[in-house]
Amino acid sequence: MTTFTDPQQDGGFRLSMLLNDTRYRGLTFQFIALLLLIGFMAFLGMNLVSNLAAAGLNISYEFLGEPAGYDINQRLIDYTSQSTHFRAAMVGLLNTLLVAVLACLTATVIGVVAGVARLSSNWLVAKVMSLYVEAFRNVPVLIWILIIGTIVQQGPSPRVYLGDDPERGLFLGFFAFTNRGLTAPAPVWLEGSIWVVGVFLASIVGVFLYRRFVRKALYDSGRLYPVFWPSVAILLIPAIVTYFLLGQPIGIDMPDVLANRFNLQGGFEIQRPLIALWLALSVYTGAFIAENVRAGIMAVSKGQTEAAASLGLRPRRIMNLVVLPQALRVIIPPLISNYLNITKNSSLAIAVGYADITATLGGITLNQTGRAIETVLLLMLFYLMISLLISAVMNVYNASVSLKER
Amino acid sequence: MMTHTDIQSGQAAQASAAPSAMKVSDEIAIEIENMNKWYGTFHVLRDIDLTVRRGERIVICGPSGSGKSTLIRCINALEEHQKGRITVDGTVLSSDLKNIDRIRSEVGMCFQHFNLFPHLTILENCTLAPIWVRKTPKKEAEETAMHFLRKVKIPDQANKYPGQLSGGQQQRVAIARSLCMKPRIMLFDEPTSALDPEMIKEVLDTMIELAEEGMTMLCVTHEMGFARQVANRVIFMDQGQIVEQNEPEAFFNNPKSDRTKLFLSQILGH
Amino acid sequence: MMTHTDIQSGQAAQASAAPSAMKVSDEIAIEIENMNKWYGTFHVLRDIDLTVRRGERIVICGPSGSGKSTLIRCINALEEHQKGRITVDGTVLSSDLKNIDRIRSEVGMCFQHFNLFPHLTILENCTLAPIWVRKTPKKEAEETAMHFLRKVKIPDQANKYPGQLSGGQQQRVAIARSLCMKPRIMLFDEPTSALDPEMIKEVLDTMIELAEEGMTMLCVTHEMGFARQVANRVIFMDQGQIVEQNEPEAFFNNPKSDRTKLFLSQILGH
Amino acid sequence: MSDTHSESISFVRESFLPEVPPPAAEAGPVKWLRANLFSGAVNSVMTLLALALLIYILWGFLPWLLGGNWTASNIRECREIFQGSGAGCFAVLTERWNQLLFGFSYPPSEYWRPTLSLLLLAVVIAPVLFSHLPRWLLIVTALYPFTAYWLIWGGTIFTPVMALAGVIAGYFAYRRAVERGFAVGLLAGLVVALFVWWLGGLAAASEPDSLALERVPSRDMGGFMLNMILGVVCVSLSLPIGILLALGRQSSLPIVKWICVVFIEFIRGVPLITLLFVANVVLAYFLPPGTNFDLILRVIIMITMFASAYIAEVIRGGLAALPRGQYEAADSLGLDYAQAMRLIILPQALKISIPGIVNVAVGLFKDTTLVSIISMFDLVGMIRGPILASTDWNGVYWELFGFAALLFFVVCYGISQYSQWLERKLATDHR
Amino acid sequence: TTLEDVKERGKLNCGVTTGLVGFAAPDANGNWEGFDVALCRAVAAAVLGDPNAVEFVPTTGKTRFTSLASGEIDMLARNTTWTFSRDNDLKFEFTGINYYDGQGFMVPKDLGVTSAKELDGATVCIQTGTTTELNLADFFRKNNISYEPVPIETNGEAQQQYLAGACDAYTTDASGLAATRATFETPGDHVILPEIVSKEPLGPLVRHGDNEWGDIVRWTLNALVAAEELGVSSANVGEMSASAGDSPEINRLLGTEGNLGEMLGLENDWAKNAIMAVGNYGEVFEKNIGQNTPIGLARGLNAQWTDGGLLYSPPFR
Ligand SMILES: Nc1ncnc2c1ncn2[C@@H]1O[C@H](COP(=O)(O)OP(=O)(O)OP(=O)(O)O)[C@@H](O)[C@H]1O
Ligand SMILES: Nc1ncnc2c1ncn2[C@@H]1O[C@H](COP(=O)(O)OP(=O)(O)OP(=O)(O)O)[C@@H](O)[C@H]1O
Ligand SMILES: NC(=O)CC[C@H](N)C(=O)O
Ligand SMILES: [Mg+2]
Ligand SMILES: [Mg+2]
Repeated sequence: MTTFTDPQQDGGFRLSMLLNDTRYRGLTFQFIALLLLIGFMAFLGMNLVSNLAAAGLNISYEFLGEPAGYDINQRLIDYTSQSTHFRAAMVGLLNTLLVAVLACLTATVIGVVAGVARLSSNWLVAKVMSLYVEAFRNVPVLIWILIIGTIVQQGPSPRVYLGDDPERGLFLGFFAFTNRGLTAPAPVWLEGSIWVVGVFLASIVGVFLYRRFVRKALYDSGRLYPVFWPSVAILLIPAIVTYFLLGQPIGIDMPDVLANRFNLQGGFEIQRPLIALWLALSVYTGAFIAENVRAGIMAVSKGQTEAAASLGLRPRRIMNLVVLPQALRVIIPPLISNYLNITKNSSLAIAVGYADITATLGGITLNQTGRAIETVLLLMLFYLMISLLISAVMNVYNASVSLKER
Repeated sequence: MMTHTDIQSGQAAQASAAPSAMKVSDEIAIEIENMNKWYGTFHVLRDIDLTVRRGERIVICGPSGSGKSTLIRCINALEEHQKGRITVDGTVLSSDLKNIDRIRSEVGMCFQHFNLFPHLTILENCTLAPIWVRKTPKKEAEETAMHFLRKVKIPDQANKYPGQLSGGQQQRVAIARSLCMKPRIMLFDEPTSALDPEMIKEVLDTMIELAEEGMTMLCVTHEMGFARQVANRVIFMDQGQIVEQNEPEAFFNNPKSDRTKLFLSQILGH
Repeated sequence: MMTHTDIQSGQAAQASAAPSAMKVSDEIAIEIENMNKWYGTFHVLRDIDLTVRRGERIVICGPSGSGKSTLIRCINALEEHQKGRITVDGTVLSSDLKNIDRIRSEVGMCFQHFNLFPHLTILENCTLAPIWVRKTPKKEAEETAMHFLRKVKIPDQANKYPGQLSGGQQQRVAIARSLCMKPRIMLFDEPTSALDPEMIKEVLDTMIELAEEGMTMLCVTHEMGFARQVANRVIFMDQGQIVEQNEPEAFFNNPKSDRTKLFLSQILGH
Repeated sequence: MSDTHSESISFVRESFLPEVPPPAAEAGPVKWLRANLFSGAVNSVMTLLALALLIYILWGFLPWLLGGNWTASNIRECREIFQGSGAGCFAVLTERWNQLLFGFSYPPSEYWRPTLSLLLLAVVIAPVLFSHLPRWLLIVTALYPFTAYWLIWGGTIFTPVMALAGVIAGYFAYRRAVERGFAVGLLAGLVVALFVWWLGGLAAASEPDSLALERVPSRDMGGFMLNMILGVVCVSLSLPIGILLALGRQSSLPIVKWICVVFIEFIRGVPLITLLFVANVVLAYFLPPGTNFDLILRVIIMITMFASAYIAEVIRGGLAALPRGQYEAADSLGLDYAQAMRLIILPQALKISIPGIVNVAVGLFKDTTLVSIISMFDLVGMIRGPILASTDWNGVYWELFGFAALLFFVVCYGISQYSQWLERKLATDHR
Repeated sequence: TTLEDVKERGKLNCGVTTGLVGFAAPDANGNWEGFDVALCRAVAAAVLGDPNAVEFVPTTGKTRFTSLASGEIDMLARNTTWTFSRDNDLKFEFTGINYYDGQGFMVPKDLGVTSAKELDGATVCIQTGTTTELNLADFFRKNNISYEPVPIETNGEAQQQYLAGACDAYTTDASGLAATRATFETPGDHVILPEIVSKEPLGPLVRHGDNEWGDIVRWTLNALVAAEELGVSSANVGEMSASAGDSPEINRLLGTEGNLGEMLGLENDWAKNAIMAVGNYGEVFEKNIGQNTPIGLARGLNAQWTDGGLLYSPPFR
C-alpha cells in the first residue's frame, strides 16, 4: 500500500482516522480480522483443551510407534500385524499413490478415446460416447465404486481353477480371472536377468532416438521413414535376443493351482479391491476427461483444420501437427485437476475394501487407538501435500505453454 | 464490409490498363461444369459453369450468402459438391484421396481470418507443409520460406509467433505460407475484410504483386479498386448462381443485369 | 491514435475565436503544487504545478506514456500521489476518506472506454450514484437524469441497456452519468479515442456544448480541432513533466519547445 | 448451360434457376446413413462395433428390466418366481420405496410435507433461474426457506414466522441505519434481528403447539430426501460465504487475503471424506463442552465449508473477468466499497459465474452420498445399511444401485442441461 | 449430566449397529428390533417410562466410539467387546456383559473345511475397527499360517462379499455369525467352525466420568438378569408389582419395598417399567436370538449361574 506521504501537513492523529483515513483504514480492518481470527482459534483451542481434559484424553503421536495389530491385504512394502501404526499408514499411503497413478493413466486413455470419439463423424459412435459421458458424470462416484465393486465380484470363484483336475484351466495357460482378482505369472529374476532388463531399458531410449532420427531425416533429406514397426522391433528384438543368448535368465513363477484349496498362490496377483477401485475411478474420471478433451479439440477453430487441409496435410498429420499441440494447452490444466480429483476420490477405497491411507490411518488405526484428532490431522496433511504438489506442477506447466501474444 | 473501396480507387484508376498487359495462356487451369451443391436440402450452388485459364485473375463478388465462399471452397475440396464436375489442372476432383491431395498441393488458399497456426513461429508456419507434404528438406524449405517472406516484406518477423503480429502482417504470412507450397493457382476468400484500413493496403499490395507475376488467382473480394487494377474478369454471383461476368471495365461501367446494378450502386455509392 | 484530427479541423477553424468569449472566474478550482508520483521506482509525474480557475477549459496532450492519464486520475484520487499537494475546490486531497468522497462528488470523470455498467439500463446508470451517494429520492434523480440525457440528445434510449447503444451514444451516456452528480469540474481521459469517426463528432459536440455552459474541464485529447475551439489553455506533457502550456492559438501556431514542435508536426502532419 | 465463350467472357444470366431438391442419393435416410455411419471402411467397422456393444448391453439389460418382478415380498419369493432367469427383483423398490426416499424414521403420514417442499422448490427456483419472470416472484423465493423449514421439520409455525419477522425487522433497521455507513447498518440490522429472534424464541416456546405440524427431528431425515436437503441447504448457505471468501481473496489487505487463501486452498486440497470425519469424530472436541449439535448439523457445517471454498473460486473467476474500468467508474462516481460491490461488481460477476456455480452444485449434490461412509442413512447409506442387511432383501444390489443411480442421474442431468442452456443464453444475451 | 439431558430431551439416544439381524435391525416399517435394541428400550423405560422414547443411532464398527465420545449418543449397545484398552485408553465405561461370546469362523459347507487351522491361504472377510480384526491377525500368526484379509465396514457388506464368494470365510463374534447365517437363503450350506478363538464379552457402554448414568445402565441390565433369576417376567410383573409380595428382593427390585429407584435418581418403579417393556433377560434372549428364532442360539454361557451359565446379577439390596 502506497500512501500519501507528503500531503498530510496538518499532522496530528485523531481516532476517527482509524476508520476514515485510507492509510489506517486497511490496517484497522486487518487488525480486526486478525483479532477475530485469533479469538476464534483461541476459542476452538480452549474448547479442545477443556474437552480433552474432561474426557481424560491427550494429544500424542506415540501411538504411531506402537504395533498396529491388524493385517493389510495389499502391501507394497513389508508389513505384518506386528509392524507399527506408522508403517501401516505408509502401506496405506503407497496404496493410495498406486491406485491414483494407475487410475490417472487409464482415465487419461479412456478420456482421450471417448473425447475424440464423441467428436467422431460417426453418429452412432458419438452418441454411444455421450451416453457414457453423461451416465458417468451425473451419478455420484461412490455409487459407481459400489456398482463396479459388485460387477468385479461376479467372476468365478478361484476354486474352479484349483486342484489336480480343475473345472477350468488357466486362461491361455497363464491367467486366472476370479472374484478375488487377476492372477498372472510373475517374472523370476535369475542371474543375468539384469542384462536383459538393461538392454530393454536401452531399447526404450533407442526408440526415442529412432524417432528423433526419423524427424531429422525428414528435415535433412525429406525422406520420411516408417515409425511404428521399426519402433516395435527396436523395443523387442534386442531384449529377446539377449534373453536367449544369456540362456533365458528370466524365469516365470506360474500361479500355483495346488498350493491350497482356497486361492491360487504364487504368480502375480492384482487383487479385486484394487481392480474395482482402479476401474471405477478410471471410468468415472475418464468421463470428465473426455469432456475436457472434447472442449480442447473444439477450442481449436475449424479454420485451423481447414487451413492445414488446404495446405495438403493429411487428417492424421493435421491432428498431430496442428490440432493436438493447440488442444493440449486447453486440455492439460483441467486434466491435472482431474488427477487431483482422482487422488481425492481414491479416499473412498474402503467402500470396496481397498486399504488406502484413509482406510488404514483414517480408519482402522483411528478406531483401534481412538486417536481421532491426530489421525484426521495427519490424513489431511497428507492429502494437502499431494494437492499442493500437483498445483505447483500445474503452475509451472501453465507458465511454460502460454501462447505468445502481442 | 465495403467501406474501403475509396482508399484503393486512386491507385486503381492509375493502373486500370494494367490487366490486359498481363498474359493469359490458353491452357485451362480450372474447369467447372454444371456444378451443383446442396447443404441438406438447401441449394447453395446452382449449375455453376466456369473456365479459368492459366494466368487469369478472377474477382468474384456478390451479396452475402450468395455462395461465393462455397464456390471457392469446392474448388479446394474443402466442401464436397454433389453434382457436376470440377477439373483442376487436368485432375478431376473426386472423392479419391489421391486426387484431392494432388489438387490441394496445386492450389493455395488464403482465408479471411488468416488461420495461422498460433503455436508455431512464422517460419515454422511456412515450412510445415513443404516438409511434411512435399518432403522438402528442412533447410531448403526454410530458404523458400524466407524467400516468400521477403516477398511479402516481413522476413524480419520470421521467428515471432502469429499472436505477435498485426492483422495485415498475419494475412501476408498466410499468403506466404500458401506460396511456399508453390501452388499454380491461388484462391482468396475475402482476404482483407477482417483488416483495418491501413493493413488492407499492405495486403492488397502483396496480392497485386502476385498478380503481376502471372499467378492464376480466384479472389472473393469487394475491393473494387483491386478488381479494376488486376482482374481479367469479374464475376457477380447471387443466390448460388453466376449472374453476370465481364471484364472489369465493362462490368463496373456498364453492368447489364439489374441485380448487378443494384449491388454496384450499393457498394460504390458508399 | 491521432488519425481523426482532420475531421474536426474545419469546424475548429470556424470557431477558433470562441474560447475567449467564455468567461473564466478568478476563483481557483484545482490547484496542484509540486506533485510527484511514482509507480514502484518509476517516476511517472515530476513536480507538476498547475492551477485551474473555475470555468477554465484545459486540454492536455502529449505522447503516449507521458503521464496524462495519471495526472487526471490523481486529481480524482483514483491514483495516489506520493509528494506534493492537490487542492480541489478548497479541499486538500489527503488520505482522509471524507475528503476523497467530497472531491469525487465535485469532480466527474469520463473514461476512454466509457465504463458504463452493462447490467443497468441507461437511466439506472445515471441515477445510481445520485440515489446511493447523494441520497436523492429516486423520482428526483430520474428527472435530473432525463434532463441530462436530453442534453446529450438521447432521452429516447433511457430504458435500453448500454450494450444496445453505439459507441458514441455510450460515451454521451457516460458524460450524462457524470453530470447527474452535478459536478463542478469534469475530467475527460481521451473520451473519443475508442470511437469511429462519425461518433467522435457526436461526442465532441456534446463536450463543446458543456464547455459553452462554463463547466470547468480538464480534457486529455488529441482532437486539435476541439482544443482550438474550446480550450483556454493547452498543456503539453512529456515524460511526466509539463513541457509547455499556452493559449491554443499560440500553442499551435507558435510552439516554443522543440519537443512540442516535433509532437505537433507528427499529429498534425498526418 | 455453358454460356461462356473463350472469345467473349461477358455473360449475363437472363433466367434464374429454381432451387431444386438434391439428388436422391444426396438426401434422405440413405445419404444420412452413408454420411453418418458408413462413410468409410473404418467408420463402418466402428459403427458395427458400437452396434454390437449396444445390442450386447441391451440383451442383458432389457430382460432384466422388462421381466422384472414388482410384487414379491422378499428376495426368496423373487428367486422362486424367476427360477434363475436373472430378471430384476424390483419388488424391493415397491416394498422399500419409502425408506429409499425418506429414510426409515420419517413418519409415513407426513411424507406429503417433504414432497410438497420439493415441489415448491421447483416453483420458487424458477424466478432465480429464468430472468424473464417478474421480479416480485423473488419475494416468494425468499419466503421459501421458512416455509420449507416448517414443512420438513414441523413444529409450531411461530418458529419460522418469528425467524422471518427477525429477518424483516433486521432489514428495515439496516435500511434506516445504512445512511451512516454500511458497517453501522449491518450492526443495527443484526442487533434488531437478534432481538426479534430472542422475542420470537420466547413466543414460540410458550406456544409450542399452536398451528404445529408434527415435529420431526433432523436425525429422522434419511434416504434421498437427506441428499436433497444436504445439497440444497449447503449450496444455499455456501453462496454468501463463497462470495465473501472470493472478495476476501481479491482484497488488497494482505492479512484478510491471506486468511481467505489459506482457507480456500486448505479445503480444496483435502477430500470431502476427511472433512466428514472431522464432522463426525473431531468437531465435537472443538465445541464448548456441553454443546451437542446433532450429526446432521455438523455435517451441514462441514459440507458448507467445502462448497463455499469451491464456489469462492468460481466467483473469483467471475470477478477477474470484469474489466478494471467498472471498479474505477464506480469509484469515480463516489460509491464506497460496499456499494460498488453490491450494485456494480457482484451483480455482473455472479451472472458470469452462474454456470460454474451450477457445476459446483451438481458436484456437491453427488458428494452428499459420502455421508453414508460416516453411517448416515442417505440414499446410499439406506441401501448399504438396513436394506441390504435385511433378511428379506440381502442380495438385490443391481435393482437398488440402479435405482439410486437413476435418481441421481435424473436430477444431475437435468441441472447440467439447464446450466448448458444458461451458458448458451449468456453467450448470446446482450451482455 | 447425561441423565438430566436424557430427561430433558425426553428421548434416549442409543447407538446400535447399522443392521445385524437379531441384535439390532430395522424392520420393513423402520422399527428397530433385536437383543441390543431391547436393552436400549429397557433403559428408556427405566428412565423415561416409555420404551419407545429411544432414538436409535446406527453406527459402524468404526464410528461407534466417536459417536459415544462426542456425546451424540448416550449409550452404546452394539455387541461391543469389553477390553482393557477400550476401558482405559478410549475412556469408556462398560456397564456389564449382556452376552458372553467368542470369535468364530463361518465357511461354506462345500469347502470341506472342518477346522479354522485348515484355513491356510484363505481369504477372510473381517469388519474393520473391531477386536475380531486384531484377534484374527493373532490367531493366524500364532498358528503360523497365512491369510488375506478383506476389510469390510458393516455386517451387511460382509454378508454380500461372503455370499458373492469374495472371501472364503467370514469371521466375527459367534453370535454375529449365527445372526448373519440366519439371513441367508440356505443357512444350511454354511457351517460355523468349532474353534472359538477369543473371548468376546459383549456389553453396553457409556462415557467415562458420569457414574450416575453408568449405574443406571448397569443396573437396568442387572434388573433384567435378576428378574429372570427371580422368576419375574413381563407376564407377571404387573401383578407382582401391584403390591409387595413375599420375596423381599423382588419387592426391592420392583420398587414395592425400599427406595432403590430413588438411589439411582429414578422413579421407584424403574425396573418394573423396564421388565414390563421388554421382559426379563431370558425373554429378551428367546424372543430375539433364542432357539426358536431363525438365529437359534443356545443359552450356553449366557444361562443363569443357577443353570450352569455365567449370568450372575449382583444382589438388589
Ligand atoms: N455448413 C453449412 N451448412 C448449411 N448452410 C451453409 C453452410 N455454410 C454456408 N451455408 C449457407 O450457404 C449460403 C452460402 O454461403 P457462403 O458462405 O458461400 O456465402 P458468401 O457468398 O461467402 O457470403 P459472405 O459474403 O457472407 O461470406 C449461405 O446462405 C449460408 O447460410
Ligand atoms: N499501474 C501502473 N503501474 C506501473 N506503471 C504504470 C501504471 N500505469 C501506468 N504506468 C506507466 O506510467 C506511465 C504514464 O502512464 P499514463 O497512462 O499516464 O500515460 P498517458 O500519457 O495517459 O499515455 P496514453 O496516451 O498511452 O494513454 C506509462 O509509462 C505507463 O507505462
Ligand atoms: N462385529 C462387530 O461389529 C463387533 C465386533 C467385536 N465384538 C468388537 O467389539 O469389536
Ligand atoms: Mg464468405
Ligand atoms: Mg492515457
